[in-house]
Amino acid sequence: MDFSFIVVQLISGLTMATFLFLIASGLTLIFGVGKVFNFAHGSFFMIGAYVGYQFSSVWGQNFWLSLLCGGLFAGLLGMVAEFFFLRRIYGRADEGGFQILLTYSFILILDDLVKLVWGTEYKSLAKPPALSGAISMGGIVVPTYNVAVIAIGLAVVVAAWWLLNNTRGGRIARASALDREMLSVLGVNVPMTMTLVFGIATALAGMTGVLAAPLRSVTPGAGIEVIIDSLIVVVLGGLGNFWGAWLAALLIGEVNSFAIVLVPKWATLFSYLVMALTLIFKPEGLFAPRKVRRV
Amino acid sequence: MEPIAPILELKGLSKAFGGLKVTDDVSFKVMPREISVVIGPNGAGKTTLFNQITGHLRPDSGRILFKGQDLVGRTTQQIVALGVGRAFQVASLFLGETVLDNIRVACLSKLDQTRKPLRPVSDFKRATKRAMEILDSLGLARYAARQAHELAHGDQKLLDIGIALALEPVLLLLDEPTSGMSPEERHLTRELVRKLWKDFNLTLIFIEHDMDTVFGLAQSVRVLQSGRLLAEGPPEEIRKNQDVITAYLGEEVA
Amino acid sequence: MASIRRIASLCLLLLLTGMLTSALAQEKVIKIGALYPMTGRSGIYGMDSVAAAEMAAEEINAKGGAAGYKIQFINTDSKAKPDYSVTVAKRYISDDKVNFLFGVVSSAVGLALTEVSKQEKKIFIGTDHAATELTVQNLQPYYFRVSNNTFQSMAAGALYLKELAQTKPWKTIAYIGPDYAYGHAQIEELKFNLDRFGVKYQMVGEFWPKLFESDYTSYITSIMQAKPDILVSGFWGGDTVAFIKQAAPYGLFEKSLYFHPDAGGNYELLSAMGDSLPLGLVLSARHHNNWPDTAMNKDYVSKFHKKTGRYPTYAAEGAYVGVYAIAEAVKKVGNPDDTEALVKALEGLKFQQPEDPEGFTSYIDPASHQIVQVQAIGVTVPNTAFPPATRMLGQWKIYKAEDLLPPKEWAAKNKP
Amino acid sequence: MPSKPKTANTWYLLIFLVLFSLVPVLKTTNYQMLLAAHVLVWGLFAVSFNMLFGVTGMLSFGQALYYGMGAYGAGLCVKYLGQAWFFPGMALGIVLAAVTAWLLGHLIIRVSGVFFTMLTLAFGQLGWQVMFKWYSFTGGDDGVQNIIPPGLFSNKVIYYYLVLALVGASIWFLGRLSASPMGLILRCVRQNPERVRFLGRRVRRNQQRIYIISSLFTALAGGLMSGVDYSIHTDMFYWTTSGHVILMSILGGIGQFFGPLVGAAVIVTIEDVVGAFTEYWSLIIGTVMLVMVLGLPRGLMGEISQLWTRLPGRQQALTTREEGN
Repeated sequence: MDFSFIVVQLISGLTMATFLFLIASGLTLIFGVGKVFNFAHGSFFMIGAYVGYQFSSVWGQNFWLSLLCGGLFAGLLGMVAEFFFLRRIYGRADEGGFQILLTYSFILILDDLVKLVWGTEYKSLAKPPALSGAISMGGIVVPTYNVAVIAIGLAVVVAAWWLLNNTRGGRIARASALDREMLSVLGVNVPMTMTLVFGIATALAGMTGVLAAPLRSVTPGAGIEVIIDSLIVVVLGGLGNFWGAWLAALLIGEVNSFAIVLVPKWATLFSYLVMALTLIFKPEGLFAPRKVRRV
Repeated sequence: MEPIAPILELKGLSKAFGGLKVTDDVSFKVMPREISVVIGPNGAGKTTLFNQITGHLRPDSGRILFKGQDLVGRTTQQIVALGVGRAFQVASLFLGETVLDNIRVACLSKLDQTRKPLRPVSDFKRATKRAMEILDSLGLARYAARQAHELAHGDQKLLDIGIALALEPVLLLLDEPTSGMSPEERHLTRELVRKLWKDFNLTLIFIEHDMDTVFGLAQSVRVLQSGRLLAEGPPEEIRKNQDVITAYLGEEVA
Repeated sequence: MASIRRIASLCLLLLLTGMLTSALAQEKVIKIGALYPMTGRSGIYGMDSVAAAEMAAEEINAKGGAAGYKIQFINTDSKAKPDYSVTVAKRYISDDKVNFLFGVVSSAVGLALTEVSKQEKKIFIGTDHAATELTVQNLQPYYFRVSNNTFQSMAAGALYLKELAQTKPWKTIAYIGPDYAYGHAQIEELKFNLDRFGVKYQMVGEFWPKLFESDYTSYITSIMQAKPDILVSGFWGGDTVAFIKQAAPYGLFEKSLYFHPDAGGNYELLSAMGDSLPLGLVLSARHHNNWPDTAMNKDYVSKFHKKTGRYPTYAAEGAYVGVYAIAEAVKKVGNPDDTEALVKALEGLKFQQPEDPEGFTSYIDPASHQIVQVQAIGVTVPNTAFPPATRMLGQWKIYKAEDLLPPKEWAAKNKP
Repeated sequence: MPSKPKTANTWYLLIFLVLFSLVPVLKTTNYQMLLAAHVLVWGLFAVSFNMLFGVTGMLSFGQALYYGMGAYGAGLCVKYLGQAWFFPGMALGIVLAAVTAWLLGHLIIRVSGVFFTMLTLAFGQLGWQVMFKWYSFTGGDDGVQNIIPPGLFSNKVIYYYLVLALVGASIWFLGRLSASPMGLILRCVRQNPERVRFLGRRVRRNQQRIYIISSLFTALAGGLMSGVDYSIHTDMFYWTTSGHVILMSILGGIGQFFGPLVGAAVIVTIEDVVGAFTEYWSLIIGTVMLVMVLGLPRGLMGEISQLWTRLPGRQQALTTREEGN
């Protein structure tokens, strides 16, 4: 394995990690703030991709506009789902089970709605022409689009960091993870915060859907396919831990990337192995949130 | 005659969270059959002290001797088995079970019968009889078939004490037994506790804010402030103690 | 108690529907119970198959049916799940009284259903699942397959590679395919056929992404490091689309010849890729919309397009042919109920199909119950006759049907 | 779970046994018996799952692991050793499941709540991936076919009665268990683990115990299923199988001992009916789920028993009985 190959493989891992992170970050945000586990997160990813397809391929709009609209639509849908449905089960006994069921029902319903609207044929979305080439440097070739994806992923990390630390909204989001009651005493509208966070997270998922579409095929059933991988990242990073999710995505991306080279026959086992091994030693994940109840 | 050994002895107990000392070099002895009260302002470390005695928190240093055995490092389960019982500030019940079963599960635990998988609970006559006796002495027998969550607040606190009693403790820790009660209820509870103390041969330590209860029930008083033992002695002495008055009682008097 | 009553009433409802359908069955019909997936990744194949099967049934019924029997076609979404499909198949046989089990995209479902077919002695016509063992080691008397299996595709593929070596010498091969039975079978069969035809090759890598993998970047860079002359691919559906889209900007297809002889040339891929499908890829499929250039094929494709508004994937043609095979067999026997006679009629059944080139007629091999068909392998070229696809296959190479059937050594090698 | 007067549960069990034992007699098609067998097996799976979730408060998302182990124990033994090994294989699967539950329990019962759920999911998926990848031994996603119970039991009616007997006995046992001191302490663990510790009981030890018991009966369900369907698939290990059983339990009512069984019956029936008449089954099942979760939080059995206790005459009877105490 020569040096340039290692670099290439590292970058490949980074591309994978970016997509993992972009989906998982929303999932972990929702969990961190509202203690809600959104099993349907992948479905918002899928909806985003389809809306992006509608704008870009059917209506011939610019890719970036489609990206925006896909994100917006998924975000709005997410807020509707939270406001009209999820909110009604907060605080119920055994809420966890009901969350899983309710969001699972979203998956089933959204899957069929997508089929009703767009059919089962594979849809496809073209890259923006400016990003269709590849960057080549000293024997290292990386598609421009992949570089853009990695850059967008980094931008999201930086933006999230800034937002969480320097804005009132960010502080509220962080604080509400710690103590819902305290915040409502302080006059913060906690339910509205939750709806907003849900909207932001699902919008992120929707945008990621559009972003991923030129590299994949847009098909029904994508919601269920991406959720388990994202889940691994979220659990590994410590549920509700934004930075943990980022590092876990990097870990999974790079481990996979090199497992493919070194032990191609067993590569698909590695995500699960990494997760199982980590959890045996650190059952709360690599970066546990503050309050973990051990029994 | 041999001198009577203390049933509980704290020796230099200390515990800190971060930089904050919540228990600061606390030492005292409680004699068998004593009714002792721990008072102090909010945040003085009273409940934290209980948590250390019952193995919920591990002290940073010091020893807790119960009947001569050190409790530090033992699990709650072991401590309970040795004969330390506890009722909580907020009644800690099994809200979805009947009042009877709340006590009965404790009786079954005491009899070590909670692993029996085949016979229905009602078949366990000894535990059931014992549970009904306890309910009787608490005056809760008529609610036996009710769900615990249907009980009034005061009765829930009694039920909590009942669960502790079912484990046949030698030493019972009560965390604010009368909190949230009306003056009449407090009075009744006070008398009930005294009766239980007699009937069940208990040594009692309780945390309390209500001064009528403190001075009407306790034989000895310990005052905690910022984790430190400020004063200890019979109620009359404490009532006159200048430090205590300024630090704590003073506020109430004023 | 009330819940039990509710169950009881539900059961009653079930019973009633069962009775109703059996009352309808009094008419002279051939009942076909199909199990195509209508949801998820393989939903498109199910949709196309059902449309084509219904099309065939309409055509046959319009001509008065087969031996006076009308064809009645029912489908239940198999969800591509074997256990669920087995349950439905049993309902088909026991309640709906179907004459034939039919369809199936996934080989796992096919393997589960052939077992039901064997136990219940009900003929199962396989139309679109490719696992070779169904007509080799798992063959049972009531199973017939009317589309090529992976072995046939791989035999054709091996012959293609053999010819290629004469014009454009190559040495090394790498393989990438989904990490499940279908992916593994293809490369085993290709290797066997390469050896059988005396082709020398060197394997420089095998890569096993999971089925429905979304990110192939790391696989692509690994393959490029291995620098194979030929990259054999065993994907199907959306996985092919994702792989090609992600690999193209790396220039993989300029460095290695992309060779995908089983499902690579399927129409849904050509249509989903549009302009982003590179030229010069070597692909094949079990039916092509633009080959053979016969009246029958053109007619079939245009009728399908008229019915559904889209061009068919290869799965559709399998279903179309399957319904015709049933009709032909019933015509020979005279009724759809004499299973043993129908088995005899299907064995060796020979009839013209859309994918038959001039001068060849497909037939069912009596020994293996496998249809014997010509296989055509092509190269992607610009062609906008079948929009939204902008590339179709061309520069065809045709392989004789008889050369492609699994030989005895293969069966011996794979004894259960 | 309020402890019902024991007679009620006994009656339910009797009605259940009688109803299901009549199926082979009253059925008009073999398929109805197959459906009934599915209800039985899923019912056992759901009831054993609910011993974890509804009773002890441990939401496991990985019970499919044990279900699969039971099924593959029987299936692989038949595949490699022959038909006669069906029952020994099933027993082997059950023992393996219990041992695995014991081992895994040590690793995953260290955490509670959603962490526990995620850990069970993680290990369940690991198990699925191993079975899926270990193609040469397990048959991968192609599964194992032709698993026919030996001798007399190859007769479907006899096998059905065997399933009924084993499921009935298991449910009887689990019912007894949930009314016993052990069941009581488990319910207490769910409601107030802290207090259980103050009873001098070990919370984790009790959780571990029920985790093993639940897994054992889950494996039995899996083993029985292999003989009902004659084939097994790696799907049985997949997380959706665990999800399915959660759905059944909540739909039927996790607060009721027989709730999950009713849930299983409803889901199996809905899937069959809806699947038969529309391809948009996922939309319909999704909507039903949505409505159930929002409108009937106690599940079918829970709402019914709620209605039952609210009947005016009944209310009076309850009060008088309490006063009589």
